[in-house]
Amino acid sequence: MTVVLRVENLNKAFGGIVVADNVNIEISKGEILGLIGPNGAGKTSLFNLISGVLKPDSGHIHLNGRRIDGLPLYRRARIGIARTWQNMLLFTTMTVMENLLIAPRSYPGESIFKLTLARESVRQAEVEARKRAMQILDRVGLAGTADAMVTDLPFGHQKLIGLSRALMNDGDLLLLDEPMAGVEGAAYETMQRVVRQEAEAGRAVCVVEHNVSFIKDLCTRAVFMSNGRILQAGTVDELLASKVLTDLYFGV
Amino acid sequence: MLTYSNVNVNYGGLPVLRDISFKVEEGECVAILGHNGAGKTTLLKCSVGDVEGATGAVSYRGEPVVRGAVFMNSRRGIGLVPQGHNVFRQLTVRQNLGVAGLNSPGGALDDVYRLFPVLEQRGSQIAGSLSGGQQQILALGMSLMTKPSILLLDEPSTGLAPVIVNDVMDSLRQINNSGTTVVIVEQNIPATLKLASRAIVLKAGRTVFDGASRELARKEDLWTWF
Amino acid sequence: MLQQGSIPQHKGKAMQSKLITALDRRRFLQAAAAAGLSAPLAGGGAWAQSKDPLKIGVTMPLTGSQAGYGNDFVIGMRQSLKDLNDAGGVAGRPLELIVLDTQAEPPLGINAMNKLINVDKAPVILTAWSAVVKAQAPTANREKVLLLNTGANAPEIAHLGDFVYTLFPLADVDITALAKYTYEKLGKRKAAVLYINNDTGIDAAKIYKDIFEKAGGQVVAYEAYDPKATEFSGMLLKVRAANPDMVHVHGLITDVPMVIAQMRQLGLQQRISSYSAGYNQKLIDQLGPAAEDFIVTSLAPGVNDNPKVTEFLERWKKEQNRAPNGLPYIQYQYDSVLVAAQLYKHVLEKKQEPTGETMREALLAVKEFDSPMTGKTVIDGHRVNKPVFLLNVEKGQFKPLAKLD
Amino acid sequence: MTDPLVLLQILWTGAATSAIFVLLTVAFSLTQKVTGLWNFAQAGFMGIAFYAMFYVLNDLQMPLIAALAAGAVCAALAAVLTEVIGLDVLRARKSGSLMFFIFTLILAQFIIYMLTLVFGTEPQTLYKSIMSPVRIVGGIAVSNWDLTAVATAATMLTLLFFFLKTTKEGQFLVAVSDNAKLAELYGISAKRAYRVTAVIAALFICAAMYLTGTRGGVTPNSPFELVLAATIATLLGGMGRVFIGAMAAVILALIQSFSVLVISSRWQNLLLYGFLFVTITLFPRGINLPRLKPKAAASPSVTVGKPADVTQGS
Amino acid sequence: MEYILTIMVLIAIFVILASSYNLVIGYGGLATVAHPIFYALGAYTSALLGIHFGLPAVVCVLAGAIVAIVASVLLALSALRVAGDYLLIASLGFQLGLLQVIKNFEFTGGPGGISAIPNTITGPWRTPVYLLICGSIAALTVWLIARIVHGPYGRAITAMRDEELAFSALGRNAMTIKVVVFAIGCGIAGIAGGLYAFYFQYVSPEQFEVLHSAAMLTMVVLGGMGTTMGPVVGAVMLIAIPQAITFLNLPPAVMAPMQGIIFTTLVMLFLFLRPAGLVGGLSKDRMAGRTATEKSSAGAAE
Repeated sequence: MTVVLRVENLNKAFGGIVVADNVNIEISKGEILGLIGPNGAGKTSLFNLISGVLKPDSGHIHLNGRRIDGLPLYRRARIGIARTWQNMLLFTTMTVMENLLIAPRSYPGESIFKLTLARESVRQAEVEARKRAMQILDRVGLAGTADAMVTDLPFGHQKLIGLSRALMNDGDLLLLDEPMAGVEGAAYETMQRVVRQEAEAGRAVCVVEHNVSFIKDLCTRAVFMSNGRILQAGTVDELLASKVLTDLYFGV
Repeated sequence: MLTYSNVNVNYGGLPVLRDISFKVEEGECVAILGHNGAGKTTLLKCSVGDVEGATGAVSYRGEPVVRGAVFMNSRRGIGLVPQGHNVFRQLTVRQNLGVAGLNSPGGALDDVYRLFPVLEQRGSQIAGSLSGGQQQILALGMSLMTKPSILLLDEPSTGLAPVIVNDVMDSLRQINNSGTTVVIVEQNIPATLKLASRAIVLKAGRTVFDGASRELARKEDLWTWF
Repeated sequence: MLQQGSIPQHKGKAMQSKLITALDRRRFLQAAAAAGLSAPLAGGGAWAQSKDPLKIGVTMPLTGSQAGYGNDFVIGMRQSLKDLNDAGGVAGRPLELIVLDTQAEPPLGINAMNKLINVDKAPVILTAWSAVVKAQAPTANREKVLLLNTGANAPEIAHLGDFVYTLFPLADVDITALAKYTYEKLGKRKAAVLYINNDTGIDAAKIYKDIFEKAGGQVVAYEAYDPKATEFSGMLLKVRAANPDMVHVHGLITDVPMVIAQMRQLGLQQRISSYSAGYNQKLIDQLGPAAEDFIVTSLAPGVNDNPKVTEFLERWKKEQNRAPNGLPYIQYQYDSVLVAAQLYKHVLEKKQEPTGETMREALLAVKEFDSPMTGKTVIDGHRVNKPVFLLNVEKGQFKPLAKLD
Repeated sequence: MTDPLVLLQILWTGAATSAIFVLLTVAFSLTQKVTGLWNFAQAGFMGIAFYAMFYVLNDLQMPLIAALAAGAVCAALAAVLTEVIGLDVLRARKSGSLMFFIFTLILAQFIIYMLTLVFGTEPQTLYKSIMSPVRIVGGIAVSNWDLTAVATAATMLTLLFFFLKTTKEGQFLVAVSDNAKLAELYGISAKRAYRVTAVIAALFICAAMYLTGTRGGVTPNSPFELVLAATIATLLGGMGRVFIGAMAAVILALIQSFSVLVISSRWQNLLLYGFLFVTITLFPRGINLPRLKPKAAASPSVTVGKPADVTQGS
Repeated sequence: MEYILTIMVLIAIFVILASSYNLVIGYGGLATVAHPIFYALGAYTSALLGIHFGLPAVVCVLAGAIVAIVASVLLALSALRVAGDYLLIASLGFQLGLLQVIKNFEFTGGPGGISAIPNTITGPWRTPVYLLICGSIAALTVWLIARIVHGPYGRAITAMRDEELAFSALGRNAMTIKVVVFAIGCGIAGIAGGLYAFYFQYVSPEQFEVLHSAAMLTMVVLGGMGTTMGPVVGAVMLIAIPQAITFLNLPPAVMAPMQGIIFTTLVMLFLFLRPAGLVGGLSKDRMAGRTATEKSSAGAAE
């Protein structure tokens, strides 16, 4: 299997609080890695370190063998890191379609020069992006809402839009931060299906999730984090069966 | 003492609390558990009237909690220690305690110092420069300065070293034993269940369990709740 | 009659003229009432309605920091207007002042001027304040409307174009005289020049410096201050260190008293001079004994030199219950309306249509104008020359010091 | 130029005249600290304070004490009304900072136009004379005005210091300025704190306008310049540090005074604005003066829960 | 009639200014108050080039725009690193400082300004022709900005303003967008300056004081921030209302303050009754942050 993401000896601390303590992770093509652990364990911080929101204090991050820890946030997205956010961070004054159209890795409409000098290529890219966006919306069953304001959608659907927006980035790594929080019913099913499809299509996926059944259903492998440290890695069942972890979590 | 009846809260289409009803009795120690986004913080905020657009009723000692004026509820004896080491960062430890106790004549400073000697030692230190654990203890101490009848804590152990967590929990036990009602929201379930006799578990804004802590431990489907 | 030929043409020009005439009439009535004209108007009502008034545009600061002067300027003009109209107007037609506010700000000056040209169709406009005149000049030249300066003194005004003339002597007249007098008669050798950093100050200060140095003196401190400044200590201490024997402060009545007060409080005892803007009782009120020996220029004869001025002042006091701000300026305002009337007279006598161009021709043709308050006005290219009067504060009053020709 | 007497004189006069600047900076900076707002409406309150005093002194011919009382009461009333009718509403709506900016600025303009309508635009002084007796102390001219100014500023600063330090109400302000949300949890009403702050700011403004109006002419427009200067000093002092802001005001005034020795006085303002621009781009948190307690500053500051919203652990 | 046309020229110029300011502050979310200084740079540059080099007006105006763009990029690179209140104050310092420089240099005419700007169009049709030019440029500006903000570029701007972090994490460079938006807005203001200079043939520093940014801001907010037609409506109203009031023939001592009072009262009323502006429609008070619901939903997940 090809390793997509490799994190080596990553460290990060805010003042006295350690959010990443010598973290090492590898995720391969087609794999869905679950990241579990109590609040404040450093799961979201790890996502932020990988995607470039935070700069590590030390350690390396490689994507497809290329070292990326020095790159700014937006460069990392362009070379193939797509992510969702715990709070979704949708563009709230825009429609569903517009939210998605921002997200392709290549977006010639961002350049005022291309807009004026290469109108045709911009138009072409636009048409393609729309097509892709419709396909993705179709997959999550929300094609009908393309022109609705995102804020008008129910919460579960907004979550799906968050996912769809990330999917517009066709890179190799997909980071999902609590995709299921607040999601129920049909949206839950859809989310699960789409994430699985993405992995099958060859993406490396990493999920932070408290919903253990979701992790159990999807992930082949999971790591358990606490206080910025990876305490144990293994299959989900192994982790759940681990007395140490259960005690740590529930102390029962 | 503290009663929730049919409390519902929505944030931009997302139901955060759904039909929450429960009662906290005088002198009880209740743990509220649940994963991120389950609505625990919102639940606590409702008891000081800090949630816009909440429906249903929250009452304290038979009187409804005043909406939108947190300071009035605080003066009535509802003490909330919010999440994230909330202290006045630019003031010294002593000033922090002083400010917190301004509205409660008589002063509880001696009690607080007895409970947390570290606060007396660090009296002149700027609160923002304390360690996270010390800040949490300070926040706790500040809350005690208001002489609350009921103390609500939002994840007091977050970011604390395990040794300190034990200290905090011990202090809470003492506080509870001295007659103050305690409601604690926690992620650190083992430590909390040792402290609290009763647990309420929230999942996606709903109460999925309300009963004795010991019972909770016996539940088979524990993992699915978190 | 002579002028009748011009009226129908004027009237029939545009659709809106009716509305504008109505507006004008209303404004005229108001203006008349304001100027205390109501009594004679009742008597002369017949001609006032039968013949269109001759319009004189006026743009002055009626609000803003210079309003104290601007409003009094207009009162001076209205007195002149009343006297003219009481005497039957020009060729049987009354004169009318159309006054618009500039707040002494250039953009508003342009705006007001546009309105006077386009809405009111005034062929001659009286204006003042250097920055405003400068701003209005291109419009005057372009629209071919005669712009007459009645109070600004920036030397640059002499070079603003074919339609911009001054009735008021520019700074080179009085400042030159003052600087020379300071060196020759007062025997001062080291002068400090403090000036407000705007059109009023910059050029005048330059002239003072040039003339004083040419005469053989030395300017030991030369400092500009911001028009909005209220704090001058640093600058004044610099002056103190330079140890001049005379200080010329070229600023406005809003700031000169503050400069002098702070100067005296810092222990600077040198004699101080300023120009005609300082010729204001308010300054003495604010400074008390500290104003003693303060020299100002005046470009018009005072009470002692001209009985008409006494008369004018008494009338003013009777009507306004106070003394005017900046008397010598106001004398020019009185005379300026007379000049405009004389231009109208000349144009109408030649059976011409009063336009900016004919008015300008009239100005150049008549050349010499009766000016009861300020002495004869002789248009010398784009300048005028008048005798310069120096006044000195003695025992809390401005007293004549010298008359320089 | 290097005559020490001249330098001393600049130092004294500069320091004395900075009193106005100091009082206004404290008013502005305290408001900013407690409410978190750049309250440009203070320009309007300045005008109200001045013209109230002017009216009482000149039209009613009443004694100074009555004038000062009227100035303070009117300014305080205006400030509190602004809080209650305007700012509270915007706060409740959770308006953006631009809204507050426009509102306070437009309100200031509104007040200034009102004052223009009533009092005209001529510069007015509180008393007819702007001269104040001078004595020479060791070769340095010291005017009564200088002494009044220094004494007023020193007294008011001291009072404020002890008010904030020792009184209950003062401690409330400190708490609210540190963390309004948290203060509410300890029974402190943020709204009340905002109003108390408005009153205190009005007192400082009134004192400053008394000093301004006895030194030179004031027009309805002059407060705009003053509030701008206060903004700059507040920024240079670093937001939320009222007394350092006051120091910054003195230092700025002195720099301006001394700068005349080396540059032409007409460039003085540029110096001020240049300072503003450079400071804000290079030190957006204000210039960090060495702390009096180096130990406290050196110890590691913990930023739990602070490192941006996104970093909160899951 | 001529007078009305002159007012309309002024309105057209302010439509250009308000629209470009709206691009920066309304769409771009960049809270600066330095807009008048770019207007000034355009005006001064074209005036000076016109006087000293006799270049054709079109060249002068374009040069003015270029100078404004260069200055805006300089400001952007130093000040856009800071945000919110800080940007506001930094831009204030830039505005005041640069204006002070203009006031103190001789070649700019100092505080008195420049008055001998050559007249480019003569004859009775001068004002109508200018109105045509300014009006067309105003229309072009509105159209151009509408195009920018409604196309793929505008989508990027909106997204950037809505949620900068998510925007960057999708691979978009927020800083570039900010600088470009700022430069376009300021360049257009520079053009407005050039038009002003050639029409009125006079420029002086007072016309570009910082209070004018309050006026422009008011136009934008009153009309509707972040809408295409809002600034147009705002500019028309804010120029026309005071002009209309002058026709009331109030005594001058009452007129000026009355104008101001009516004006500020209107603005405050709109601020409270229609925070989204006259054209704002249903869009919310979203200028400098998110709305209440958005904010709390962000915090909803505890």
